[in-house]
Amino acid sequence: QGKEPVKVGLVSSKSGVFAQQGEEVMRAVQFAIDEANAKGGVDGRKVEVQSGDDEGTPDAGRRVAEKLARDGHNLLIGAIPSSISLAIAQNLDRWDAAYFIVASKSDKLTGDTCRARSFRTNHSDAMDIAMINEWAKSLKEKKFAVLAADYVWGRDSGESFKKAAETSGKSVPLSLYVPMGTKDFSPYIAQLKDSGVDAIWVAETGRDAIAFVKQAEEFGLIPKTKLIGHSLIQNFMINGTGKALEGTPGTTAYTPDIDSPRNKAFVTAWKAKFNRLPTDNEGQAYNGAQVMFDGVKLAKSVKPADVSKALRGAQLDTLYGNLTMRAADNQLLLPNYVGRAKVVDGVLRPVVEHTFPPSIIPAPSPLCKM
Amino acid sequence: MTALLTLDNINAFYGSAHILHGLSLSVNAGERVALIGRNGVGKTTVVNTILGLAALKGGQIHLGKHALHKPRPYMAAQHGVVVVPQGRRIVANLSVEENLQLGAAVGRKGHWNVPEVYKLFPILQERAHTPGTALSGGQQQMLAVGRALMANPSLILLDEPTEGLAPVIVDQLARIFNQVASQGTALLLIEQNMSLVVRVAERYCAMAKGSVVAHGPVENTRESLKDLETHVMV
Amino acid sequence: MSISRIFSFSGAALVAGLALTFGVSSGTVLSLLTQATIFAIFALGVGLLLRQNGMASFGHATYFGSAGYIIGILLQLKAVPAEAAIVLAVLGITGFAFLLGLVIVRVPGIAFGMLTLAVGQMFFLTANRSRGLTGGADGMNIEWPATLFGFPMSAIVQPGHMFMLSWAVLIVCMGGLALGLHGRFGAITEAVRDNEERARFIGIRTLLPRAALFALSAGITSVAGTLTALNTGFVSPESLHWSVSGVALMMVIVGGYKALWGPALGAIVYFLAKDVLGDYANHWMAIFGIALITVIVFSPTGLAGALGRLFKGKRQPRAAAAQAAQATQAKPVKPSAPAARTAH
Amino acid sequence: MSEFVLQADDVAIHYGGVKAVDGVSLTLRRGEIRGLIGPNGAGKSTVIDAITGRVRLTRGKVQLGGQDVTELGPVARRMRGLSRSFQRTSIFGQMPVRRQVELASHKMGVADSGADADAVLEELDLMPMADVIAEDLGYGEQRRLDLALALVGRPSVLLLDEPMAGLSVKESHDLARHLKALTSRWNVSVLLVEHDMDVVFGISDVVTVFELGRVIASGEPAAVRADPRVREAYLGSAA
Amino acid sequence: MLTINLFNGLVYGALLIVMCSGLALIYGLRRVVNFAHGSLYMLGAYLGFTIASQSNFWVALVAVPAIMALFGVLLDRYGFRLLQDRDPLTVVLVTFGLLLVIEDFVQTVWGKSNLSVATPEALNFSVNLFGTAVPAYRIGVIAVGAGVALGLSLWLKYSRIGLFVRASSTDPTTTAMQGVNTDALSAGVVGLGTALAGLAGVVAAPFLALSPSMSSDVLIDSFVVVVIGGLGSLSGAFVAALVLGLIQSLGAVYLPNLSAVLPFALMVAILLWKPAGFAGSRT
Ligand SMILES: Nc1ncnc2c1ncn2[C@@H]1O[C@H](COP(=O)(O)OP(=O)(O)OP(=O)(O)O)[C@@H](O)[C@H]1O
Ligand SMILES: Nc1ncnc2c1ncn2[C@@H]1O[C@H](COP(=O)(O)OP(=O)(O)OP(=O)(O)O)[C@@H](O)[C@H]1O
Ligand SMILES: [Mg+2]
Ligand SMILES: [Mg+2]
Repeated sequence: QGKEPVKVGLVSSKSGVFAQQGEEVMRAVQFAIDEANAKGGVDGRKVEVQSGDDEGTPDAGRRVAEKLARDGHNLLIGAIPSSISLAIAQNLDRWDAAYFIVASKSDKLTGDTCRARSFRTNHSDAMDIAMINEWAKSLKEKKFAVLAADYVWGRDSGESFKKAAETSGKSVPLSLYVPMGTKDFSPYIAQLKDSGVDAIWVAETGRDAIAFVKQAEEFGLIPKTKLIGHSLIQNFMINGTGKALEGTPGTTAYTPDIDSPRNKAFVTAWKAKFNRLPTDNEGQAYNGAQVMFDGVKLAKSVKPADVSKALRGAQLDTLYGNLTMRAADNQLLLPNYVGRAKVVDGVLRPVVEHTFPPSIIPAPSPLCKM
Repeated sequence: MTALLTLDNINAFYGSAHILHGLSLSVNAGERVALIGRNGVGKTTVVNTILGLAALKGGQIHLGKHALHKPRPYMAAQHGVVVVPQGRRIVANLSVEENLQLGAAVGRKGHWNVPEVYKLFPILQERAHTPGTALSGGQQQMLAVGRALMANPSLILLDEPTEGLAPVIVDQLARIFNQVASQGTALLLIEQNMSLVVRVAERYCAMAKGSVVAHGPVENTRESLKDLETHVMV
Repeated sequence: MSISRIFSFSGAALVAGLALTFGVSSGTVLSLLTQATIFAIFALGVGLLLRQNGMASFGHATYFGSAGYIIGILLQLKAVPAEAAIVLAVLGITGFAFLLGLVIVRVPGIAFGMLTLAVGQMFFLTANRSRGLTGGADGMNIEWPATLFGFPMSAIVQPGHMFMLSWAVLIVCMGGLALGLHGRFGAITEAVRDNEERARFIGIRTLLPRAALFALSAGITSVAGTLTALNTGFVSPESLHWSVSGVALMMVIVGGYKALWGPALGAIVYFLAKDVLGDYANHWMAIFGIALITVIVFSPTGLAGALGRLFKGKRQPRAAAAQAAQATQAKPVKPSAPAARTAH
Repeated sequence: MSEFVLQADDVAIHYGGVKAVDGVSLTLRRGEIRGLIGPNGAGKSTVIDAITGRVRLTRGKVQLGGQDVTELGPVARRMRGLSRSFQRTSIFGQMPVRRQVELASHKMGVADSGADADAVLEELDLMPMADVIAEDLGYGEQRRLDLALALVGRPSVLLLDEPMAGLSVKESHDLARHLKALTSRWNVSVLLVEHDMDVVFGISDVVTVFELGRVIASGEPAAVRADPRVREAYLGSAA
Repeated sequence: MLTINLFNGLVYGALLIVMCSGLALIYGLRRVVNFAHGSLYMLGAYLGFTIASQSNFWVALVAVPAIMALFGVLLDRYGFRLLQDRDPLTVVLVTFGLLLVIEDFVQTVWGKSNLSVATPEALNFSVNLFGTAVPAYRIGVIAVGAGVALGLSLWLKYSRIGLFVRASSTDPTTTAMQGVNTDALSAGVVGLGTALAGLAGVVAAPFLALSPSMSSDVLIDSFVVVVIGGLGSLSGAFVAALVLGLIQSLGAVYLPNLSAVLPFALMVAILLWKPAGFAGSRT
């Protein structure tokens, strides 16, 4: 009693392009908080939360994060796009806050913009790419095309896949980079059909990905040609495309199948409350909240500086098992997964097929100086 | 006698500019009235007020029995009062024939239709499919008159129909106005060309500074003409 | 307004800002006020163009966001000191806008707005898909040095100081504009706005003043962009997006652009209202949309106009009548109507 | 140096098929008032447009003080002392009266534009509304403001397009008196387009009559007034 | 390859034709650049989603334009008409306000998730066109676009009301002076324009993803089209819509690096060359 409460600042999208994923993140963090409070709090402290809408833009995101932090809710969590996370990370010292990244993948967040007070509890692009390099070797198809969003993440994904595939003796004759916000993919689909490849590496985001998949189906590109997805078989995309993604393999950041005691407990509790399995975004956000709570427990303090110090280099029991928070760049060293969209118990969702251990994670970026 | 148009003590404004000061005027069925006055006294404003293009603030406008409280540009024509506007206002992107058809928008039945107008102005038939604005000024004026006739109106307001026209065309128009009037259509002729007024009108109202300052009969004589000119020079 | 009144008003405003800084202890409130003030400068730039030139820009975010990018890139390359980077950004944007203005201010009416929109979207799309230095869609950090103009950075970014700085810049911009527009440049631009043709016939070349005004307006907007870069240390393509321009334009209209301070008022009201209504964030857009429509419908001259009327209740009827006159005059002079010819 | 401050030779303006002005020559001597009359659409305003550079000439030449200005724009012509008013009032609606008159006087070679503006405002009785926004002026005042914009800056040639239109009889006559006084005081040359015959024949030194884009008569007012062709075309066939 | 790309260009061009003819009609009669047009399109798509899932796509195809038409008539009566004497810019911003309200409404009613409408069974097959299989539904989209373009053109050219609409968009005052009730005419035309936005939404639903952010891309594309075509000119908009559709489709293949900025570059170039657009008549 009398201990200072844990004050969480939940920043995510209630409106804008990422509203749907934002909703998932908010739900899962709230769930984690309610659960903690029901069990008597974290480190004997009550957890309080305030949330704000980042509108999907860095400017608004920074604004609400600052407001929350300055109001004392200085353990921040939740933004989706890297741009918002970068804008928040940049200001943590100024606001005396700490930040837990649960969805943003940009390498900058653990590279030149790494901060002592920001922690990434999800996979970075570099981690995904390391896995892709491994995975490409095992793919059976010989001839690939790349279809990726024309910005940093898509380009990185597409180019590293091409390199990885070519080093393992496969050919990638066609790479298409599509402007963000493209509605009509038919010109690209025509080229893909024309190229006669066995499979297509797809690195597209949100609405664009959904539009692509729907139109690919409409034009008969799939299922004839296989899709291989980088962050494609996420729950919300699978749900937005009918049955089109069934059987599609791809990277997946979290699934309810992960075999760890904490995950089992989480999935059971979640099912009890929502009568369905948690989605990938929900799992990642819940995991991030747990890392935050572990930090408070380790530090026995709610001061962002103390929490950050305690977490750096710590061993943590997470949904993904026992993991290290790498001291060099505050990246949680997660195992990574390749799965497939499959119908399980009447629901189409990603199911893990292959797990890549943390040992393949590349070394921390030399740009990160904390 | 039935009054087709009655203006009773109207005041009209363009924004804050007070143009018509308590003007009264009426035109009866079959009558040929001239509204005269020098440039800028507000003759066009009388028309614009009836059309709701100048703000009516005080006074009453009646079209037949119908009182116009809030005039809108389409109301007059729907009550059989059409305007041949100053400057003709031929609709640029419509052909000659379409401009005529536009005149029949209210769909009143009567003597006038496209073939009848062509009979009156054969030149328009020759140019039926050219854009209205490609006509010469005189031809445009004929088109504007023809368009007004297409509505089979009971009263036509002619706002300086001979402005910028050669005397021969003025003569021709004078004949046509008389012909139209003899078929029972009343005319309100707004004009500065007094030689036309004496040939067409049977009664005049002279305006100065936004109100009617004199009125009386018109005869097709030199004396009447002189008389009118002194009124305009007020 | 006479020159001495401009000075006394500016002085009073500066003192008021100072008092506010010391009166308000909450960092949250100060940082909110800082953002409001920065957007007030942004809106001042957009409003200037509308007020003095009669032109609405849907693309001023370009100048707002580019300031951050130019500074960010120059600092990252370690090409010049930060102070020089700031000056270069503002001057560079002003110069660019001047050249662009020479070309685009010739295009009349709403098409001008669409042109600015198109130019802005080209910048946005380019920034969004680029990689490397600017970080593309993820945005880039701006690595400010430890000291700026001799002041330690950590002191500058303190909420109170940041607010004072922004407020001072706003007042200086506003006062400077009031002074500048008081004189011949103001008269020329007003004349060109009211009646470009007649302006030529009293011996005024109309292109240069309009381009210069466009540049000035972009320049002021870039000052707001610079302050944002200072305040957040981060810039991303979203700050170039047309919706940002749209929001700024709405601040201008809601505040009322007939008065120089109207747009600034609009920006501040926008931020305060948004903060107060924060709890209804889900419906913020609808609330704002309705508020926008209400203000436009009930006060064509915006909040500034409404306030002005409140203080000197008399002038209103004349202004309204003048507007009605414009409306009736505008009517018959439709492009193709023969009446249009009589315009000389 | 030519004896004419303004000389237009064989000027033609055609709009597509419309020959608005079709080969007109006009001159103005220093200090002279030339009245220009003709029926509506005769091309009077168009000639003024041609001389001031508002429209491009189809053919012909315009000289100001002996210099060819045919290729110059309106601004350059104004800098050379050519000034005009407009048939349809053309003022700066949102600006205060004095501010716009002073602006028009600026850079026109007048030593003190403020004093010049004041002088013109006095002359045209606009001083009491010096600080009024132009839009809020009455119609007659707006007409005078249009004239004031043309008068400031001591122009050497003044082209006035129906300056009396829309003024009351008394206002017209007052204005005519002012105009006559000004021309002799400042030694300015005036081309006056006007439908008010009393005014035109009252103050003009010479009168030119247009019809259908051509000059049909030109000379002393009395002679022109008596010309049967003019009576036929303009003053009225029955006159 | 080229044929299929041309085909794809036509599909998007056809959709833009339906969008832009509404935008151009409203501009023609009301001189309002309607920023809410994209939201009306979105509203149409979501309404289509609901109606299609309750009954079927064909019902939606008829019902949605009807509902939207009613909305448009109200919008004109209680919006544009009351504001007709206002500075065009302020009216534009009123439509901007409306855009915000409609988007919020859509989010509140249908949520934030991406939704999709199934391709109607009757058109869910492929047709062999010059050696490539193309979805029949897309041919249907082209047909709708062509139908709208042809129908509107014929209607405007040959019908009585069409004559009034053409006259009124050049010179409303003169048209009204002939006894045409331009108030009612405007309401009708705004209704029609809004119905076309709704129709575009329903037609787009089965092949483009539905999401609360779907309105702004289409809005910007539509602006590009009507501005390039010449504000208020229908034939200009038709041509510009096809040009834009083709540019996007061919640009994606042949100039991938520039494809995103291509429409804007085109717009800038055309406006600088002809400030009033292809077929422009504007003050
Ligand atoms: N839209 C307007 N706004 C303000 N004043 C106007 C407007 N239109 C006309 N006026 C003024 O109103 C007065 C009356 O104009 P009106 O056009 O009615 O004259 P008129 O008698 O028809 O002249 P004319 O013989 O030249 O056609 C004139 O002083 C004119 O300048
Ligand atoms: N831009 C134009 N396009 C086509 N024709 C024009 C244009 N401007 C003027 N005209 C025509 O040129 C002729 C001369 O017009 P102008 O305005 O010079 O006459 P005006 O003598 O000034 O007449 P008013 O006394 O009515 O003012 C008219 O027939 C007119 O229709
Ligand atoms: Mg008149
Ligand atoms: Mg004239």
